[in-house]
Amino acid sequence: MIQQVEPWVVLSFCAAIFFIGFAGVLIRRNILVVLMCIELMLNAVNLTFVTFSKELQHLGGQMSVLFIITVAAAESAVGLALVIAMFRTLRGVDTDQIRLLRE
Amino acid sequence: MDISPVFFYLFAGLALGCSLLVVLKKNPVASAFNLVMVFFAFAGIYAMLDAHLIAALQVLVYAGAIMVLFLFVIMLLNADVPSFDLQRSHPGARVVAGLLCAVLLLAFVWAFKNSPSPVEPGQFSASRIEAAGGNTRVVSELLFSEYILPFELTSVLLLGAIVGAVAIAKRKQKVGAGGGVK
Amino acid sequence: MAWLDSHLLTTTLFLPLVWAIFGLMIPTGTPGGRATLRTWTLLGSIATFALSLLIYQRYDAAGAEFQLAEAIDWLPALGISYQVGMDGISLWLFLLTTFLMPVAILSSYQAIEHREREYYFLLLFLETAMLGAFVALDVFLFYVFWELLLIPMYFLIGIWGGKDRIYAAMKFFLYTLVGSLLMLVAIFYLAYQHKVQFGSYSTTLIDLYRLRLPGEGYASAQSLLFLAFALAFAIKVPLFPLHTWLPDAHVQAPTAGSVILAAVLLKMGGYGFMRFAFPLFPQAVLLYQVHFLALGAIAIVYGAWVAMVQPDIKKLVAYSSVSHMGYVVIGLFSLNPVAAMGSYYQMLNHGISTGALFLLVGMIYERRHTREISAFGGITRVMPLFAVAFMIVTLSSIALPGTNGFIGEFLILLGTWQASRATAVVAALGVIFGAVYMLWMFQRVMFGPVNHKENESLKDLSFRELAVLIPMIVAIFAMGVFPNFFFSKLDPSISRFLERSTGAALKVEAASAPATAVYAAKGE
Amino acid sequence: MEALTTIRPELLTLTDGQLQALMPYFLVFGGISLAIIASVLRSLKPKWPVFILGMLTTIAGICSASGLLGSQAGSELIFNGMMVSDAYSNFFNIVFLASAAFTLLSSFRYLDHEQLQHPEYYVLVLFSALGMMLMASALDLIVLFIALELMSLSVYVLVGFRRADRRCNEAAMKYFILGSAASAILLYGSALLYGMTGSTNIRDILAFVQAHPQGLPVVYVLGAWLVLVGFLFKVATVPFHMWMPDVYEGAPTPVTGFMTTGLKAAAFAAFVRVLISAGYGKGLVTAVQSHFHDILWVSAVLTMLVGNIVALTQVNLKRMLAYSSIAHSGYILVGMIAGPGSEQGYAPVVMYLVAYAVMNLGAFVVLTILAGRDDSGLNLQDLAGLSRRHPWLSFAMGVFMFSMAGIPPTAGFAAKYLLFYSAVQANEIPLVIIAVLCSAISVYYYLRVLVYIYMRDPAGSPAASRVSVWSLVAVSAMVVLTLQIGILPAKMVSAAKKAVTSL
Amino acid sequence: MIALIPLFPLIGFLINGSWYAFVQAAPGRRKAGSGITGAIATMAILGSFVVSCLLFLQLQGLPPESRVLEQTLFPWMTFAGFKLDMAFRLDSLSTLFTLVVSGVGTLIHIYSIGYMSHDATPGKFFAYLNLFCFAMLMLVLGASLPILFLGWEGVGLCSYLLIGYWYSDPEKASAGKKAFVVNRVGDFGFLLGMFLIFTAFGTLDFEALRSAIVHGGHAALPEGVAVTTVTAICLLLFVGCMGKSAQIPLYVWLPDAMAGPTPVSALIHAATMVTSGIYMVARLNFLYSLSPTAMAVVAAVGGVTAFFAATIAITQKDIKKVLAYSTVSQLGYMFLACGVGAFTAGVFHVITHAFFKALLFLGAGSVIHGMHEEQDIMKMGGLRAKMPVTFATFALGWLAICGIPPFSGFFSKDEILWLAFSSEHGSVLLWGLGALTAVMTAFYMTRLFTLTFLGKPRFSEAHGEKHGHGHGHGDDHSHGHAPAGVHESPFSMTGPLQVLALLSLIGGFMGIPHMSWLEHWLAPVIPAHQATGHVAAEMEWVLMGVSVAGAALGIFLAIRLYADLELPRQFATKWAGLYRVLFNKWYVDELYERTLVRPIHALSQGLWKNFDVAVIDRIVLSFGRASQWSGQTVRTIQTGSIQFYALVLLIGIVLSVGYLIYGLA
Repeated sequence: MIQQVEPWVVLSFCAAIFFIGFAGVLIRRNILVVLMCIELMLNAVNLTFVTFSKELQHLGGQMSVLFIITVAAAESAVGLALVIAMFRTLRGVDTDQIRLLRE
Repeated sequence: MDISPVFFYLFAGLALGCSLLVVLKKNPVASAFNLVMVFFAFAGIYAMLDAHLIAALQVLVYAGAIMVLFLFVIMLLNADVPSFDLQRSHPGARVVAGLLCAVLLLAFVWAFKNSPSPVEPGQFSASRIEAAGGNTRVVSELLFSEYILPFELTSVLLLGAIVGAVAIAKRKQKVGAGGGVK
Repeated sequence: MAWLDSHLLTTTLFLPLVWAIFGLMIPTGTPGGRATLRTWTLLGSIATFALSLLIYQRYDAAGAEFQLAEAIDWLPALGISYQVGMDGISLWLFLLTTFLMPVAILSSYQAIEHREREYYFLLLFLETAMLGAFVALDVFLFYVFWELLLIPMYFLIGIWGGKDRIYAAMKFFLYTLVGSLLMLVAIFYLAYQHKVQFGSYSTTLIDLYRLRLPGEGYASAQSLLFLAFALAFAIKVPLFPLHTWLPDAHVQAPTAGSVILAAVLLKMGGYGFMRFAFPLFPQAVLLYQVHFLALGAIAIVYGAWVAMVQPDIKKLVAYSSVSHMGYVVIGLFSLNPVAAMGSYYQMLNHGISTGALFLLVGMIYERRHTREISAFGGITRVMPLFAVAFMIVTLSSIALPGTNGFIGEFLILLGTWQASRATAVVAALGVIFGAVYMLWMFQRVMFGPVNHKENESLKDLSFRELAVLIPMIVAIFAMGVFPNFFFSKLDPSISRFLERSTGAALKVEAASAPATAVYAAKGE
Repeated sequence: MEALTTIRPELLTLTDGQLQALMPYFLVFGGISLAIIASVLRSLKPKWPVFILGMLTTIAGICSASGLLGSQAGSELIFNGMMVSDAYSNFFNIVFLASAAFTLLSSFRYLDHEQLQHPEYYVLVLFSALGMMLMASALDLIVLFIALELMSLSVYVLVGFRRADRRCNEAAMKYFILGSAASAILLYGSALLYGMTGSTNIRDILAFVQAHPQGLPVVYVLGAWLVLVGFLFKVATVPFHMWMPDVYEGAPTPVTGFMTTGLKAAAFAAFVRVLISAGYGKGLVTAVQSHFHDILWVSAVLTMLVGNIVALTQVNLKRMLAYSSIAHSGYILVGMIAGPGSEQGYAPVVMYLVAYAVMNLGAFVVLTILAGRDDSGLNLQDLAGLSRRHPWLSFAMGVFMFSMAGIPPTAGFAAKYLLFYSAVQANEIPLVIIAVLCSAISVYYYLRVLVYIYMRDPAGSPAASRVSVWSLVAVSAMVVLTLQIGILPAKMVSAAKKAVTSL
Repeated sequence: MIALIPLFPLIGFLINGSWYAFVQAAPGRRKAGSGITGAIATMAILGSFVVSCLLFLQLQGLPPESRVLEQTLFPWMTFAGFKLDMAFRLDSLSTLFTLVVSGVGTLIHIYSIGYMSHDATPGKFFAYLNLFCFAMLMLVLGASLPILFLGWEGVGLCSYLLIGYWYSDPEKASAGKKAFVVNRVGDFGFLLGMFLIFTAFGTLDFEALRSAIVHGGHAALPEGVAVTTVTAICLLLFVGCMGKSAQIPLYVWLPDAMAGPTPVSALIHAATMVTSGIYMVARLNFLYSLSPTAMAVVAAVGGVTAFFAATIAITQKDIKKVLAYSTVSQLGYMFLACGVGAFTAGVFHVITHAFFKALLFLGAGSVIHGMHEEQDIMKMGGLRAKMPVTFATFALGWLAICGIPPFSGFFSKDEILWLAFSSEHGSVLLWGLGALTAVMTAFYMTRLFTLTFLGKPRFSEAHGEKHGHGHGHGDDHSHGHAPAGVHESPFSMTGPLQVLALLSLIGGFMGIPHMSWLEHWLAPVIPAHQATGHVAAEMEWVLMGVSVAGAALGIFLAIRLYADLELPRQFATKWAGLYRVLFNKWYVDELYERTLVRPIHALSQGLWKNFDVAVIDRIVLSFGRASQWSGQTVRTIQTGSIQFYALVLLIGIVLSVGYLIYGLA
């Protein structure tokens, strides 16, 4: 039984979540889910900060997380507002629908 | 790191699985619920890492506020469209995206494993934080002293976001002429 | 007056531009207004010419290298300054420009019927830019003027040009610009080298002359920098095979544009070689001497041949420019005083004679609205005065002794013969073909019966047109008979040019430059 | 075990100097607050008070920032060193506020015509300007992130401001999603930097880098790189440029103008700070330094190539200017690469940003005037014969186009030669040669605009355009500035130099 | 003083030229009449003649070795490394030429007043004529090669202008152009020769050149100059002579040049301009005598040209063409003389030829004028009665050219033949060629004379109504009076004929063998010919007899043959091939057309269309096209899909991170 979790394991876990989120942005057509995946990425970042904060015995990381959470909230608010506006004109939330602007 | 491997792996496994489901589930509501699970799992890990305030905020803000907002919007829009469950994008793109992410992940894992932190541990050891009145207290004190600027800025940001969200999402209204100034 | 004395060049330089800005304020709604505008513009150019005569009078050939010099810091951090000055090489091209400008303006009176305000503004703007390029003593300043003059020329071709004017304007602009951009990089490199060698950035020409750059082999700094400069100048000259912008630009440009283009803009190439490329990179010049001699010789014959079969008079003249400017190139690259003097003189000649040719073509175009050779024939009978003028200019173009053209070609060939006999032989072939295409064209346009009804009623030259042509014709003969009048102010400058272009190189390889060495021994 | 000192009293007060240094920010935020109040006042039906308020705010901000620029000797660290007020930040504050001011000037009539006259517009422009200002003065990655988000969120909304327009929505959505993803990447990089250096303060990070000359852990390099990617995204260099053309095309014209100038300048301003703090050219071990250099080099080349080449094929002016904006990012990147190696440092970058802001803003003001309903009528053919209808606008457009093409005597030329000059000093000669060749390509499409304006005859009857005094003032000011910087660049160069030396 | 000689015609040119340009040429003012302009022009050239005579007398008064007058007007091209003055030098050689040019020129000017009386633009004509005299005098007076070249090209220009004087006829305009271009080919050689001289000797001044080579009356190679260089110089300069003096292979322009007005043919294409080649060779005799090879080439070309042109002359029907080929032939003689070292004889022949050929041409002009522009001798005959003065004077010229003693042609031709045989450069072959040519000359000249003046008229009296070609092109050259019969020309034309006839008669006496005044006179410039040791002196008399007999034979044959036209016609059909070849001038024009003109034209066309436009310009444009194409290609990756954009972003990150890790690992 391992008594300790190595920091790199935690960090790798964060990276995994981060890239799962990123992959979600890449492969999901539903904009709402894309927004969720971005939240996922931000969460991974938060955890990274906290992990480092713990490891370094430095509270800067935790402080950062506080702000990031707030910013994420603001961001989702704006993002969802945009989704609503878009839905009003397009009647849909499919990313493939928004390909008017190209080339 | 002095955290319990069992609980860590439990939460981590939960988070990983749920986040995969977020990406893979067709139904956005299902994705949203899985996301909530991820948030909870994260909250647990935060708590294990002695970030108690953050663990609480994670539940409050993320799981409580943001996800509710999401669900609210899903419900708001879902009413109109019958087939809200969208296909995922092109299969080729999916494979490429997955592959590239996996490669990157491997690179990062390799990097994490091979770079020990070169920094001496700082003054905020768990015991000293305890002595100073606990995580929440210390964090709050920092928030209003060293971190006063970002704190104030987030409030500005929130104000801006509110104005923006209102401007973009409000119902169409009659536009008054600029008038007066030519 | 004292102020004018110390700022004579700058005053002359910017007079046209300032004058033109005032011209913009003249309302051109009425015919009277338009006439006022034209007169105003003409007066401006004449005033500039008068000032340039004052410059001529002040310039002392025996004096310092650069006279009437002015220097103001422009961008001291980079060693860039506003520095102008005059030597013999600048002097005559400067005068050529100011001399041609009234002629060009006068020739536009009837040809330009719309948007006159912009037109005359651009012409005077162009004059400032051209004059600036000829007196700039800071490489960077030169570059600024060099690019600046693209703007008015671009619009002159693009707005008042012929059918394919836009294509031609674009091609002209891009072609010239692409060539000069690498020069800009080279200028920066030189300034940087000055910092390395002397501790401060500088783009002042005289400072840069002191640079010692490695010059061994094709990959050396001198070689590459020379190529960067030479590309810009060779395009402007234009040297075969970089000449294809010229026929288009010439054919499409309005008459005054063609005149300026041929008479002054092409000279910038030659001037650039003399002022910058040669003195800065003497070893590279030796390195590329053979190549450029060959290209120049090819240009001469090639230009003449292609000119021969052109159906359009302007295009023919354009290709003849390629041929004539080939002489300039071989003359310069022969690197001896006779050829250098000839080259410089040839530039002036080409300015006068090709300029006059374009004026003549413009005059007949205004009457017939075509430039096809086949649309003419027997014009001598209906326009005898025109025929006389055309004949004289044609003769100048084919370098008949007694006209200006001869002096240039003779000296170039004589000098080139010392440097490279093969080049001289090929170039001398141009003498034959030059006569062929010009006289053949002349014959088809001016001789024979009047085959086209439209040509029966053509009016002979008007008083205004005579006023345009007579200065040119006088110049043709004056330059042909009294070249020494010009040489006397040029001689020290040309010697200095050669000293710089060969002196350093000679020290390095005294043995392997026999042509120059032998010549220098014999010349004295 | 000694106790933690969490509250340091000196952090709770501001000195006079700090207060003064914060003046521009206070002024702008005060203006924002007043504007919000004014816009929610029901009784205030006409919207011009908000507009006037916005103008006054920006002008006040410019005045105080330029006052600081003149008076401030060194740099003033504020709020525990999280932000700094120095010549650099004040210089950029002027740029941002001026950019905002001219955007407002050109927007007023535009919004009337588009029936978009909402007061939020002005508030959001001010918000994003505030974000930009903070970006240029932030010394902490977290502050930087918040400022970036403040700017971005406002701009997302501005881009989608014409809510009923599909294209507008689409642009906003694309921008939002990609922008958020890029922010997340930037943030992740910050987290890694924090983990490796123990601080989010960029001066501390630099100190850390310089304290470890023997090398840094891989994670540090990755983190630094991810932060840079975040900025490369914002400034749109290849391959992070994909969003830009679509967003520029879809956004309302004055907003596009604002983005190309303010947003780009802000991104670069912060980019320079971060690049320095990451140790680029200032302490990175050679291997890492050369790798960063190589990647940036390739990116710069690709950016210049793609931007210019694709711009060649565009017929919509906004889209063309978007690609041209990408190309210009490439040139600036050349300056960034050359910065450490040249005597000029990053001054050419700053200078270029100013010049680019001036000429681009000018061009967009002209486009704003010319744009028809829903930003139609901005294709090349619509400009045919413009010189007959609007000689002054045509002339102005000519100046801006020549400036962007880098033809003397314009600001674009001055900026370009400064940039290339410094790159030559840094011995980046192949890069410079590619850059000049690319700029030669660019001449074609800039001149094509003039071809339509000056050399083609108008096709059909043109739509009535809305020339307002405000717009004309803006255009004229830009023309004068473009020519002035072009002819007498020395002052601007020394200002830029002063700005970067305070870094 | 010397400068006055060319100055007078120049002034005449300027007066007449401006008169033409600003008065006559003005539309609606077609002032005919050659009186005033002709008088001005004649006065001008007469002035030159008078000055020439005065200077000649002045020279005569000087001791032989210092018979040189110099005048430097102004420095022409002078700068570091090069010096060239606008300077004139009058010595015994050039004074002869100035006398001939201005003297014969004066006569022809007078003649032209009559001949051109009905021309529309006499001002132009006389301006050109004066300009020609000016250039020709510059040519002979120039103190250095470039000034000689100035005149050389100047006379070429006038030749061009005057050949194409009736420019409305495309053929005449073409003839002018052809003359100029062919001359340019010669000038090409001339220029190169000059350059080589400059390289070898460092000067272009005749006197300086001479003093570099001639020391104590003996020509010797200076240090550092190889014989081959001298040979090359001489040959290159001789190429110039080939062009100007119409030698094989550049003679083709001269027959065509007959398109010009007849006085022009007389002055330019017979008496003066075409002899400038001989002048130059004589002027540089010291140089030529250094190179036996060059001498041989000159002699051979001269001899062959003489013979070759004579063969063509036999069959020509155009009176002026016959004379033209005769001129080519006679010029060949002169070069033959120069080539064998008999420069004096060459110059002698130049002078006599100037007299009698001018006479012949002017006579022919008189005939043409009287026949209303008819030039075909087959349509003449029996003019003896109609035009007695012309007949008489023409007969004198005929006898002179045939070499019948004591007419001038006899002396000069005989001296050439004798020296061709006896000089160290000569040979029997050359002599044979010359003698044969003499016979043929006598033959074709007699043919011409017989067909024109003797026998019965082969034209109707009303012939005058039918205007020949070369006449009646609109206003250019129309007769003012009603068509009348064939008539004798006015005195202004016959007067000069009579003077020239007299000169043809007595001109030969200046060079009577063994007591030649000419040889003495020219001695300072052309060293007296060395005694001919290897041939017996009696041979001279034998050869003289042979050549006179040959001439007589030729005359006799021709008179017999052309008394009745049937006989030549039979010959022509019997030797049809040969006749055709001769009649078509050995197809040389066609040869040039096929081998040079057309290929170059086709090549140019090809270069323009298939190289300049299709290759060079296409390469230039392909840069633009390539950019455009790649732009079109690259823009397609801008698919508009968010996911794709994000993917590109990811790819960018993967690649850069990969590169970083690769670098660090």
